[in-house]
Amino acid sequence: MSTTQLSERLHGATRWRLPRRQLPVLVSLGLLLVMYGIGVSQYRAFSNIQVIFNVFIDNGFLLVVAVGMTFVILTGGIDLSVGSVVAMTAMVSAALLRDGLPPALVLLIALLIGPTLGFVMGCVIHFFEIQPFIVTLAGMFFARGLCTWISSSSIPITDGFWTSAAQERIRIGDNFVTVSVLITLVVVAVAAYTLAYTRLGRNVYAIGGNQQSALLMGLPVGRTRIAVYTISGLCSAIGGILLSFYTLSGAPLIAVGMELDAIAAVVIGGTLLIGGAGYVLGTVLGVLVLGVIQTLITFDGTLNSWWTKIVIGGLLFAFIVLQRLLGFRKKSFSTR
Amino acid sequence: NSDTGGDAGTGGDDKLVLGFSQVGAESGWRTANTTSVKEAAAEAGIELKFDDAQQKQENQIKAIRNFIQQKVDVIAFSPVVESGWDTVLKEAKDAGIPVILTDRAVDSADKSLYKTFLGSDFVKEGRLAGEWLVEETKSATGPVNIVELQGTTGSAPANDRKKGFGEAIAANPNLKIIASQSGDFTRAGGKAVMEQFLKANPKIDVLFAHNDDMGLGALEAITAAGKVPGKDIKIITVDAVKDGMQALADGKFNFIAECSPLLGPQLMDLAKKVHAGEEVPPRIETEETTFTQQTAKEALPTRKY
Amino acid sequence: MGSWRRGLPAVTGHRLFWPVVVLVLLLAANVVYRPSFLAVEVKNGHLYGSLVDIVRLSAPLILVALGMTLVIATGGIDLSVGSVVAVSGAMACLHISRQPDQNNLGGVLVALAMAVGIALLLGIWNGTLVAVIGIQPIIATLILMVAGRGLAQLITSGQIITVNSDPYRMIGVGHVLTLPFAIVLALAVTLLVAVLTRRTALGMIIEAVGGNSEASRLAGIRARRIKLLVYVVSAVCAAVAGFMMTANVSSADGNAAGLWVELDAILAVVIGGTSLAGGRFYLGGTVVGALLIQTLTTSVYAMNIDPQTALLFKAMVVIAVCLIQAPAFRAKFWRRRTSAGSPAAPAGEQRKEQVAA
Amino acid sequence: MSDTRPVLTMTAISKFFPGVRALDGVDFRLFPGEVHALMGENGAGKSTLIKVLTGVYGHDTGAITLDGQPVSFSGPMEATEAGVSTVYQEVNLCPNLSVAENIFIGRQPRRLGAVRWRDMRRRASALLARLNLDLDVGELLGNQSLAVQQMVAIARAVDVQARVLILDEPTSSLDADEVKQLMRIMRQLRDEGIAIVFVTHFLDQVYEIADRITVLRNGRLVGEYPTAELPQLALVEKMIGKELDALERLDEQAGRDLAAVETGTPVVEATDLGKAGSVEPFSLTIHRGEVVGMAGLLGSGRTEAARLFFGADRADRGRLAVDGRPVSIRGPIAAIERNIAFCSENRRTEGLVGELSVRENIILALQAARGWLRPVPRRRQDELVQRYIEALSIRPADPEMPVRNLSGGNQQKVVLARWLITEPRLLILDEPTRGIDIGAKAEIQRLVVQLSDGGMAVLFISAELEEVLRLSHKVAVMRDRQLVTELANDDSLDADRIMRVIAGGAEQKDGTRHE
Ligand SMILES: Nc1ncnc2c1ncn2[C@@H]1O[C@H](COP(=O)(O)OP(=O)(O)OP(=O)(O)O)[C@@H](O)[C@H]1O
Ligand SMILES: Nc1ncnc2c1ncn2[C@@H]1O[C@H](COP(=O)(O)OP(=O)(O)OP(=O)(O)O)[C@@H](O)[C@H]1O
Ligand SMILES: [Mg+2]
Ligand SMILES: [Mg+2]
Repeated sequence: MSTTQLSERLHGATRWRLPRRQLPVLVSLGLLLVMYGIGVSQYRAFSNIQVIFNVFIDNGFLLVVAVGMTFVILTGGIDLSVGSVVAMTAMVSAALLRDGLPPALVLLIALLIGPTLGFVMGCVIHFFEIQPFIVTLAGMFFARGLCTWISSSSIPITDGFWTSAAQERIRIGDNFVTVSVLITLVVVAVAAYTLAYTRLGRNVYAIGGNQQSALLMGLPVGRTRIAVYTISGLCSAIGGILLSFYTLSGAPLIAVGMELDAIAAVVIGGTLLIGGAGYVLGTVLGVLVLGVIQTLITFDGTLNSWWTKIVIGGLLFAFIVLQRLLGFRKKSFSTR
Repeated sequence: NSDTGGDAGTGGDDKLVLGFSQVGAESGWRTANTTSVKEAAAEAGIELKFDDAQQKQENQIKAIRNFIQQKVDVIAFSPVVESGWDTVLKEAKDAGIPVILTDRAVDSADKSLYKTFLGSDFVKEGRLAGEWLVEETKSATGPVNIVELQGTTGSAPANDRKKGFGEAIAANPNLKIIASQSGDFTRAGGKAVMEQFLKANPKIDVLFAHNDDMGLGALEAITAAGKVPGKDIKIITVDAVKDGMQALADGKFNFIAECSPLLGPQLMDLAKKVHAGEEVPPRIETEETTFTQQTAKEALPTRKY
Repeated sequence: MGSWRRGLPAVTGHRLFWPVVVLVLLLAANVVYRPSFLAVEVKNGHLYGSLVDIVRLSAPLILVALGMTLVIATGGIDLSVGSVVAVSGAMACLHISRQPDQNNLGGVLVALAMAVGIALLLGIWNGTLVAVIGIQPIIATLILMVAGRGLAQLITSGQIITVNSDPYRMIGVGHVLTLPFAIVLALAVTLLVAVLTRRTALGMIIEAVGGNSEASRLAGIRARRIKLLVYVVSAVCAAVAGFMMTANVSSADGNAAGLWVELDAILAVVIGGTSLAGGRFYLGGTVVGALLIQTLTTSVYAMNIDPQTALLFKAMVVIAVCLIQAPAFRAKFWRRRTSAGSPAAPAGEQRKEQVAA
Repeated sequence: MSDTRPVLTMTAISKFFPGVRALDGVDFRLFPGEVHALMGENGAGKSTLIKVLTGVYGHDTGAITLDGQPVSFSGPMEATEAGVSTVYQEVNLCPNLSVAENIFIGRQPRRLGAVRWRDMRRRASALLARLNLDLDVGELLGNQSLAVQQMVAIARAVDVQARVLILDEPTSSLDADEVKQLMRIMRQLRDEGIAIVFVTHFLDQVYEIADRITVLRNGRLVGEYPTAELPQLALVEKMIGKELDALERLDEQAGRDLAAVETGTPVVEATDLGKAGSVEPFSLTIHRGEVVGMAGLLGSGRTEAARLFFGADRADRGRLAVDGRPVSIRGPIAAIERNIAFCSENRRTEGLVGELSVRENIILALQAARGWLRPVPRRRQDELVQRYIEALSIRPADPEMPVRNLSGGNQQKVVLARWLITEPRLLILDEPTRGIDIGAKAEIQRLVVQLSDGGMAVLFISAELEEVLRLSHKVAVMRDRQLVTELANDDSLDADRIMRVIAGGAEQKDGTRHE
C-alpha cells in the first residue's frame, strides 16, 4: 500500500515536497541497496539473483511474524510471545501429523492456536490493563512451556502435503522460490492493504498516536487492541507453519529470540516503537536488512563466533545511526 | 592423519573449499571443537568458510544455502537439532555438493542426503556412565539414590544422555533417580539446582551431570553443604574438559565419559575423501574413551582442551 | 478493632500487598512440599538454608533490577544488562586468572576496577545512543545485547575462565557476620541507590523526565544528562551483579553468564509496581519483585518440578501475580463479591485517565 | 421552549474520585434546538459532567435519559453512535494522522470496505472551508497549531449527524475571528434542531449565543436559568458563590498608571532575533517592571518568538542581551540561569508531568535550578507550595494529588506557580489565562500587575485583546511570523486599532504558512 499511497500523495500534492512520513522507509531502502552493492562488489556469487530469492526463502517466516508485530507496535504495544508461538505451532503440527491426523485438519488446528492465545493476551491487556510487555512475556513462557511439554525432542514431519509444500520449487528463470515465499507475499499484501485501506487499520494508527484521544474520538479501542494481538498471533501461527515447511519438523527450542529479530526488523523499517507511525513495507525492508547482514557474514566465512556477534551488532548500529541521521525526523507531534 | 600435509591443495585457486556451519559458541567444548576444525583446516591446506549459527537451526539452514550459492566443494555442519534438514540437504545434493555431519546426527530417512556422520554417540556416553555406575554399585545392598543434572531442556545431548543412562542403570533395581532437573549445561545452573537437591534429599549417593560444567558447579554446592564430593556423593559427568579432568584427578569426580571435541583432523580427512569421490563409511565415531580417577591423572598432562 | 478495620484496606490496597502475598504463598507451597524448607541453621558459622539461598541468589538480580528500575523510570529499557554482566564478569576473571598470585587482594581490586571501567563505557555507549542520538531504547540496547555477548566471548576466547581467588570468591559465596556477602552487598547498593534518589532530588527529577521529557526540559532539567546517567548506573549495577554471578561459581562463562537476566529484571521491576511507560518508580517494589522471581526459580528446583513443565509453571505464576495486582482486575473481581457501586470500583477508571491529562 | 420534551436529562448525578466529590446530585436538562451554556469555576465539575454523560466515567448515582429512554453509555463510541457528539476540553485528536483523517476516522467514506482517501480529503477540505479554514488536509495534525487542532476537533464533531453536540471550552484557544465562525456554525446547527452544550469561561460568548445557562459550583447544581433572566453580574455571583465582585476588580486594574515604567538598561533586548522557517528576525526590548503584550492572529508566531527568548528553540540569527550584556541562550537552562521563566501555552505536553503531584510539579523548576544534589528542604517545599496554592486558589488544595487529576484551569495555575516561585526577572506568559475561570483570571491579572509593579518584566501573550490592553505598557503585534509594529499603550490605543494593524495583511491567514 505504501507505494500506492505514496505515489497518490506525490501526484496529489501541487508542489513537490519531501514525503516526510515515508522518509524513514526510503532511507532504509537506500541503505539496503548500498549494503547489497557492497556485497556484490565483494563476493562474486553475491550477484546471483538466487541470493535475493534465498533471503526471502530463508526469512519468509520472520517476515510474516514481523508483519504481525508491526500491527502491535503501531498501536504502541509489543508482543514478546511470537517466537514461542511460532515454535508451538510447528510443534503442534508435527505432533498431530505424527499421530496421523489429516493435514487439512492439522493446518486448521495449528492456525487456530496462535490467534486464540493472541486473543486471550489481548483481552488481558485491554480489560485488566496490564502492560503488554508482561502479558506477552508470560505468553512467551507459556507457549515455550507447551513446546517442551509436547515433546522434549524434535519431531520430524513426513506427511506428503508438508513435504511437497516444503520442497516444491517454483522456477523463475534459472532460479526458484518456494511456496512459502508466495504465502509470505500474500500475507504482506493483505497486511499492507488492511493498514492502509480498512477502518481497522486506520484505528490501529489512531490508537498508536494517542490511545486516550482515540477513545474519546469514539473509536473501538478495546476491539482494535484485542484484534492486533490476535492478528499477531495469527501471523505467528502462519510463521510457524512456514517454519515447519522450512524445517519439516517441530523442535521445542526453535525460534528462540525471534521476537527480538522481529522487533528489530520493524524498527529498522522505520516504525516508531511508541506507535502511530510506520508501514508494512518498512518492515519488509527491515527483514531484508537483517537477511542481507546475515548473508554477508556467511559469504565472508572468516568470522569467529564472537566476531560474528560483534559484527552483527556493529552493522545494526551503523544502519540505525545512518537511518537516524539521514531520515532525521522532526520531533514534531507532541508526545503522549 | 598427517599424510594430507602436502596435498595438491597448494595450487592457489583449486584449493578445496569447505563450508562449515557450527552450532554456536555456547560452551568451552564447542569452542574447542571450532578451534580444532580451524586448525586442522589450516594445516590441511583447506579453505574454510566458517559460519556460526548462534544455536539457531534457521541460521544453519541459511548458511548452508549460502554455501551452495558460493559453490563450496564440501559442506560440513553440526546440526542444532536432529530433524528438519531434508529440504536444504536435497538442494545441496542437487548442486552436487557432498555433505558431512559432525558431532550430532540428523534423522533423515534418506541416507543418501549426506555422505557420512562424524561424531560421538550421546546415548552411548550416557550408557557408559550408567554401566560404570552399575559396576561400581554391584555390591550395594540398599537403594542407591541418584540425582541427575540435565542439560538444556529439549537439547539432543540432554535427551540422549538421559536415555542412555536410564537404560544402563535399569540393570540394577537398587539404582534410583530420585530427582532430575535441568541445569542448562552451566556451572551456575548446576550449582543452584544441586543446592536445592541437597536440601530436599538428605541421602544422595550419586550425581550424574550431563556435562562437566554442571558437575563443577554442583561440586561447590556439595562442598558448601559440608559433604565430601567423590566420597559422600559420587559424581559422574560427561565431556572431559580440562577443569573436569582436573577435578577427576583430584578425586572430586569419580568418572567421566569422554565426548571429544577434536574432530578437526578427521573431518579434513573425510572432506578430502568425499571430494575425491572415495567411498567413506556412513558413520564414523570419534575415538573416545572414559576416565576414572586413576586414568585421569595419567592423561591430564597431555590434554589439549 | 475499629482501627484494624480501617487499616485493612490500606494494607490490601498497598502496591506491594499482592506480590508479597504471592511470595508468601510460594514459600508456603514449598513448606508443604518439604516442611524443612524454611529451616535455617548455622553451619561452619554461616547461615545455611533454602531461604538464605534464595536471598543470596536474588542478590545479583536485585542489583540488575535496581539499575533497570531507574532506566524504566525515564521511560527507557535496557536489554543489554545480561551482556554487561557477561563482559564485566569475563573481564574481572580474565585479569585475575592472569595474576601470578590470584589471592592478592590488590590484583583483584584492579580487576574489579577495570571491569567497572568497561561497564561505565558500555553504559555511556547505551546512554549516548538513547539520549544523544535519540535511538529508541529497545533497539539501542539490543545492539549491545548482541554485540556485548560477542565481546564477552572475545575476552574469554570462548572458553570458561576458571579463577581460584579467595578474595574474588568472597563476592559470591563469602560471608560477613554469618550473612552471605552477596546479600550484604546487594543491601548496601540498594540503600545507596535509595539514598541517592530519595534523599536528594534525583529521584523526582528522574520521574519527571520519565513522566514528560519535554516538560522537564522546559523546566530546566538536563533531561539528556539524566537519561545518560541512568544507563550508566544500570551498566554499573549489572557489572557488580556480574562479579557476583561469576564469583558464585568461580568462573566466567561468556555465553551463559547473565543470559536472559534482562527479562527477569524487567519482570521484577514491573511486579514491583513501576510502569514500563516511565514515571514513578519504586525501589522497594523492585526488591520484592526480584525476590519473588528468584523464589519462583528456586521453587522449581526445590519442588523438583519436571523441567519440561517448569516454564508453564513460571508463566502461570507470573500472570497470576500481574493479574491480581492489576487494579482493573481487582475492581472487577471485587465488584462481583461486594455490592455494586462500592468505592473500590473506580480504581480502573482512574487508571484509564492517566493517559488523559 | 420548555413545552417541548428535553432530548437529554441527567438526574441526581454523583461522581466520586478518590478524595474528591466531583459531582454531587447534579441535574441537567437539554432541549432540542437550544444552546445551553454550562458554567462554573475551574474544578466545578463541568468536564466531569460531560464525561459522565458520554460514558468516559461511570457515575456512582443518578440516571441519564436520551429521548426519554434511559441510557448508560459504556464509552464515547456508544455515545457517538447514539447521536451525542463531543469535543472534549484539551484537544483529543491523533497528532500522527492527517487533518482529514482526524476528522473522518471511524466513519471514513468507503467502497467495498476500502477507505476512499481522495473522497475523504475532498470532504475534509470542504468541511474546513465552512469554518473558514484553508489548509492542506493531508498534513499531519501534529504540525498544526493548537488553534487549528481545536478547529479540526470541532469540525469532526460538527460533521457527525448528531442530535446533541457538546463543546467543552472550544473557544479557549481560538481568536476572535475563529470564534465568530464557530458561533455562526453553532447558530446554524441550533436552527437545524440540534441541542448544543457549550462550556466556556468567556461571558460575552455566553450572552451572545446561549439560550439557557446551568451553573455548577463545587460539584453541585446552583441552578438553571434562561440567559435573558440572568444578568452577567448575577451569573458571576452564582458561579463564585459570594458577592465578591470580580468584574469590578478587573476594572480597577484598567485604571493603573501605565506610564510609570522605568527606563534604563532593559532586562532583555532582542536584536534581529530570528529562526529560519519559524520567526522572521525581530527586535524587542523589555524593561524592568514593564509588561509587554503580544497580539496577533493564530499562528502569527507569537509562541515561536517567545520560545526564542527562553531557548526552548534555538535562534539561528540575531543577538540577545540580558541586562545589557550579550548572552547566548542555548537552551532553557541558560535562560533559567538568567532568571527568565516561560509558561508554555500547551500545559499538557510542555508544562506538566501528569503523574507527579501538585507539589512536585510546582517545585520542579526551582529544584532543577538548584541541581539534584541540593534538594529543596521538605518544609520549605510545603511552605512555598501552600503559599501558591492559596495565592492562586488551586483546587483541590491538596499538594499531594497527582496533577493530572486536577481540572484544566487548575492545572494551568500549577504551571504558573512553578515559575513564580523561581522569582524570575522576566516572566514569559503564553496564554496564561486560557481555560481559566473569571475569578482566577482576575487573580492572575492582578498578579501580573503586582509582579510588574515589583519590578518584574513580563512578556504577556494572549488572544484576548482586552486583557492585553488592560495589562500591557506596550503591545507588540505580530503578523505572518513577523513583528510588524510596537504600539505604546496610551489612551489612543484600543482593541480596534490593534485589530486594524493585525488585519493589515490578514488575507494570508494561518494554515498556509509554507514557503
Ligand atoms: N480523574 C480524576 N481523578 C480525580 N479527580 C478528578 C479527576 N478528574 C477530575 N477530578 C476532579 O474533579 C473536579 C471537577 O473537575 P472538572 O474537570 O470537571 O472541572 P471543570 O469544571 O471542567 O474545570 P475547568 O474549567 O478547570 O476545566 C476537580 O476537583 C478535579 O480535580
Ligand atoms: N516545525 C513546524 N513545521 C510546520 N509548522 C510549524 C512548525 N512550528 C510551528 N509551526 C506553525 O507555525 C505557526 C506559528 O506558531 P505559533 O505557535 O508561534 O503561533 P501563535 O501566534 O503563538 O499562535 P497560537 O495562538 O496558536 O499559539 C503555527 O501555526 C504552527 O503550527
Ligand atoms: Mg473542564
Ligand atoms: Mg501560541
